[in-house]
Amino acid sequence: MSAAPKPMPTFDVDAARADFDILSRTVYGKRLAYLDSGASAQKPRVVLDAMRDFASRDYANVHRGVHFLSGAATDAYEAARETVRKFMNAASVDEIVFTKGGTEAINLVSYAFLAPRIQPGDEIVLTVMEHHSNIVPWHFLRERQGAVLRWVDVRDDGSLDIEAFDAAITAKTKLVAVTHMSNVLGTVTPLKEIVARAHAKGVPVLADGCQGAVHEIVDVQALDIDFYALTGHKIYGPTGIGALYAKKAHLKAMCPFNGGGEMIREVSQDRITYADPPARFEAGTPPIIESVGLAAAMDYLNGFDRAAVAAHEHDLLAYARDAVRELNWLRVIGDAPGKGAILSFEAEGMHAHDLATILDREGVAVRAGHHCAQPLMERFAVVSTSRASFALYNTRTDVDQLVAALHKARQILV
Amino acid sequence: MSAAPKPMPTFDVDAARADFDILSRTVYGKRLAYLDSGASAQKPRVVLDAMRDFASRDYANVHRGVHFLSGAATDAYEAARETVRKFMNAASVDEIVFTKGGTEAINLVSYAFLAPRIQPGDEIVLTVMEHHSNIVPWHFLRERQGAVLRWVDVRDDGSLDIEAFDAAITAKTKLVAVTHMSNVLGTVTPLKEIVARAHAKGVPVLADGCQGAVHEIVDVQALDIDFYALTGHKIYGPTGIGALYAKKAHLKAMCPFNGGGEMIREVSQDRITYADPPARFEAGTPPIIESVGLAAAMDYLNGFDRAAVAAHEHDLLAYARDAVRELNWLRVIGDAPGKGAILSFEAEGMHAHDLATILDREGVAVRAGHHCAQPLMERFAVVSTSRASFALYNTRTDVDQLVAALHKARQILV
Amino acid sequence: MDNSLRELYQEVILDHSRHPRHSGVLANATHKADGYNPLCGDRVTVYLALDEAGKVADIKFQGKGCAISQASASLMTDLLLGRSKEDAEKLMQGFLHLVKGEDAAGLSADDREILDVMSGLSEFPMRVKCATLAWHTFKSAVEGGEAAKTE
Amino acid sequence: MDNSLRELYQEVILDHSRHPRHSGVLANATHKADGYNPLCGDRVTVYLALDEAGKVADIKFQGKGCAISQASASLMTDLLLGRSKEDAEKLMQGFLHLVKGEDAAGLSADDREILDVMSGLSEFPMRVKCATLAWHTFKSAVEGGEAAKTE
Ligand SMILES: Cc1ncc(COP(=O)(O)O)c(C=O)c1O
Ligand SMILES: Cc1ncc(COP(=O)(O)O)c(C=O)c1O
Repeated sequence: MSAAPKPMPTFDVDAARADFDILSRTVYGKRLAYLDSGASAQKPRVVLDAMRDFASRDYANVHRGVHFLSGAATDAYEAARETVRKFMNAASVDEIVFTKGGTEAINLVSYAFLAPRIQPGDEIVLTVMEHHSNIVPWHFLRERQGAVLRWVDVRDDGSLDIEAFDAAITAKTKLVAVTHMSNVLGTVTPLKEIVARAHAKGVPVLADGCQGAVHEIVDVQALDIDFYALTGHKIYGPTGIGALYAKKAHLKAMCPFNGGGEMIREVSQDRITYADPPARFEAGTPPIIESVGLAAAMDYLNGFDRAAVAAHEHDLLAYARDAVRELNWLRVIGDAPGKGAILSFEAEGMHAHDLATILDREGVAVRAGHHCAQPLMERFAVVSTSRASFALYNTRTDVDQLVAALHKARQILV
Repeated sequence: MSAAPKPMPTFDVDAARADFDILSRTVYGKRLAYLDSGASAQKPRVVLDAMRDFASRDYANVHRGVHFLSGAATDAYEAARETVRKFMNAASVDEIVFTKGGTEAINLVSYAFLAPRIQPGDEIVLTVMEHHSNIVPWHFLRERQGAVLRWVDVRDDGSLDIEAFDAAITAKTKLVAVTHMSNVLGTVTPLKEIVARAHAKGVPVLADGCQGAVHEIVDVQALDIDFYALTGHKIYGPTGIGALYAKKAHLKAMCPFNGGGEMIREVSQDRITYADPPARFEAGTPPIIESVGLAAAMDYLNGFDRAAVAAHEHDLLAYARDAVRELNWLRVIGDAPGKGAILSFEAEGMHAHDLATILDREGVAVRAGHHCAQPLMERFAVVSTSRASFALYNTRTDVDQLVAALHKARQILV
Repeated sequence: MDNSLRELYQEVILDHSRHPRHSGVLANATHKADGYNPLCGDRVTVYLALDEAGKVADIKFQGKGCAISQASASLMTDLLLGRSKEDAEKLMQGFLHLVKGEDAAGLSADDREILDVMSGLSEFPMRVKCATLAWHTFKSAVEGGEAAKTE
Repeated sequence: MDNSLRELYQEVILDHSRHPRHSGVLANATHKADGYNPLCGDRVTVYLALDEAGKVADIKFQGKGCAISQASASLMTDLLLGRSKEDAEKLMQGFLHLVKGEDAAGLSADDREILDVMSGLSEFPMRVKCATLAWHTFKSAVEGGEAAKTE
């Protein structure tokens, strides 16, 4: 008996689209071409169903209860933690901390890990393409504790120069904070190489995976990375939740961040001791219903052949890149090899906001502005850009609609 | 024509119960008597519907987009802020900061308002009945900055002695942090009087309204209070969201807490300026879907005659109090005049966890433990208590079921 | 093509945005303010020369931004030249009402006719702040020059 | 009345919890550890006297807690007296499997018969930690006395 040949990975985008009710709505009577998933992704019905079913059947507060619903809710919450662990291939669920989002995950590292270790003059290495969420927490340490920010430039095509990066890591470096995938350029950074270089100098690495976790396979053990932050709402999950992976040794050594219920061991009037990780970092009632939604979203995404989804997204990007290549009034910003499915551009004679307004009336949702990446805008000497970002549910029709709308905008504005 | 007499406030509990699907489920084949709303309330269908409808029709990220869905989402998010403003009768929406929950709301005050103002020896006045969420942030300031915690005792019946409270406020006091309603004793504190006494000495007041906002009418202007924290999940809303009211002058003077997108004005490599409140305190993507749920929950609650709901809850408490009065093996902890609908007790010869397990098998969900209020446990010399907490959807049948189950537990355990 | 778009980006607006009137620095300015819209990064600086009577003797602006914000600034400088502070304030209120689609009865018939080219904005609530940035900046210049912004 | 409840709170358990064996302080203890369950506040201290061969020559416990945790501690001390460290470790593993409703084949027939009174716990997963607190504390006493807890 001969084995059947392994089928080619396939991805049925029309079937996937049917999972998202919002995609079949119209705006101003036009078909919706939602090209703003980089800001936030839409949520499939299974995610919304999971949250609603849980909330209307098994809901209670977690952890401290011994009654049935409290047990059911605790089981659901901890099962979600296991789902996140598996999604990132962490060694242990104790290395997964639920947060309110990607921003809080990074702030947690800043407040609970780095701040107590920073002396004036200590350096933090980051790139000019970071999102404000991976910039501002480090500015705090500069303002409050005299840390020095060492900015690594990107090349003109948006790619990272690993040698320049390496050179920025010195004996004074206390942390490398780098995006896994730029939300403006689409650049995917060589995390494994970065971690190797940083570790060779004894420096821990935090990856901002808010975009990367959506489009790349994350394996924190293979990366040997110290911290990895992701957010629920970009990965087809709910708002109000994110997660931080951190190596157990780091978590154990970290001081608490928010104080409140669940994160203590014992409290008296004049003494306090703290719970072990991850509870130590989850003060108060956590995003319980959202954890169920996040797990459903990760299950949904992993229900596809991830390589096929990635191929689909890259195909869209290539198709869009080709379509705009012939528009000599349009300048694409970010063309790094292997980049993710994000297309940022400037259009001659058209301000990004005017352009976005006109695209909007054609049903095309793009983001216009600085995309919470002002240092990157400065680097490319622009005030703002327009950005089309692709998700698994986008199609070539979306791209065609975008290109047609670009032409209309030019008709009106130029 | 003579005016019709004003109808008595009425509250139809059976109609209300029908709004909560979970209440009609069974556990172990028994009718569910959910008496754990103090830990977290169940959510009516309108709340779950509002979130789901929004997420499947109008969802996008807020604020920075100019496209249709982004506008719709921003409108919904800011409308929710207005709903919260109205709910607390704040003067301006700019005084409402969305947080991830009640715990984060209090931590925000600790990190962004109090921490920069604390010198060693400065005092924070709080009561022994505070929840850990209104204790641990102040312990941080003790551990990290040498603040002194001044604990105000409660009387044996759980009531607050305003004179003792007043005496604890000195020239060294930098903040009064007090619960609006105790989650263990049910005690409702005289906030207006407390604020008057504290302000007479120039001291700002923070109220932990996580329980109070559910059962009392909150009017921050009438109270003249400085900070008021509430949480979504106890007020029939979703997890993952809470809100802080703070006077505009305080917010303006506060430093940022979490850093990230949306909370900045301008960021460059070596300079940063921050946005005005409330944006300054809402780093990253906020709990957008949850804000819609919270607004729906507040609308739901305010759709009732609040006085009638309060009367219903107080009736349940009185009914339960009477029922257990005759059980000479049961000691109620907390009997303050005017207290809210929470009944904590110790049962002779029965540990709270054993008791809760048995009640659970009878369909009765109560909380057992220290209720995140260890200093209060110490005050009443108990390790843990059992707690039945009542919400608008509870009935005398729930109480009867509780009392019957208590008898069964005694049969088994004693 | 969408009519409301045609109305928003009508020729007068585009012309103002491409060839802004009163653009540049005012050397003899008595008042000045910077405006900034953190949502899109648009900037405008408004320079004023107020005479003793509190009249706008001269006005100029410099800025970078979308067509709406540039056109609005250009139109504004055109309109404000020669006005008293009080008049300018009334004009501004009228303008704010107009772009939000509210009752702009406070505007004179002449002003209304000129500003009418911006009334299409009421269909684009997300762009109103682009149009009001220059006006808010003018106001803060008059009031002493704290940085203005629209968020 | 619920059968699984009757089984959980059967007479042997209640008797152990009301009249714990080996309760008190061990004056000549060679090892000692404190256990704490932060979820409910239950505490237990386990005192051990290990002889040169690594055998439990004497054992006592002191604690405050629910019927399950007290009974479990009492039963444990009964069983561990006279055992070698290795035996104790095996017994503990078997017990952990038993209360979780997993295969406890590692237990000898005699031990199994004694511990069987706690097998009802497998129906009460939220209470398993009450039963394992004393055992974890015993283990940390043997290993040198870091505070144990079950969360
Ligand atoms: C009085 C009180 N304060 C604070 C909290 C904490 O709020 P949250 O659960 O939203 O973090 C609670 C509930 O857990 C509470 O009852
Ligand atoms: C690269 C990157 N980092 C961080 C964030 C912030 O995450 P969150 O929106 O969950 O706070 C975003 C998105 O806004 C992002 O794109």
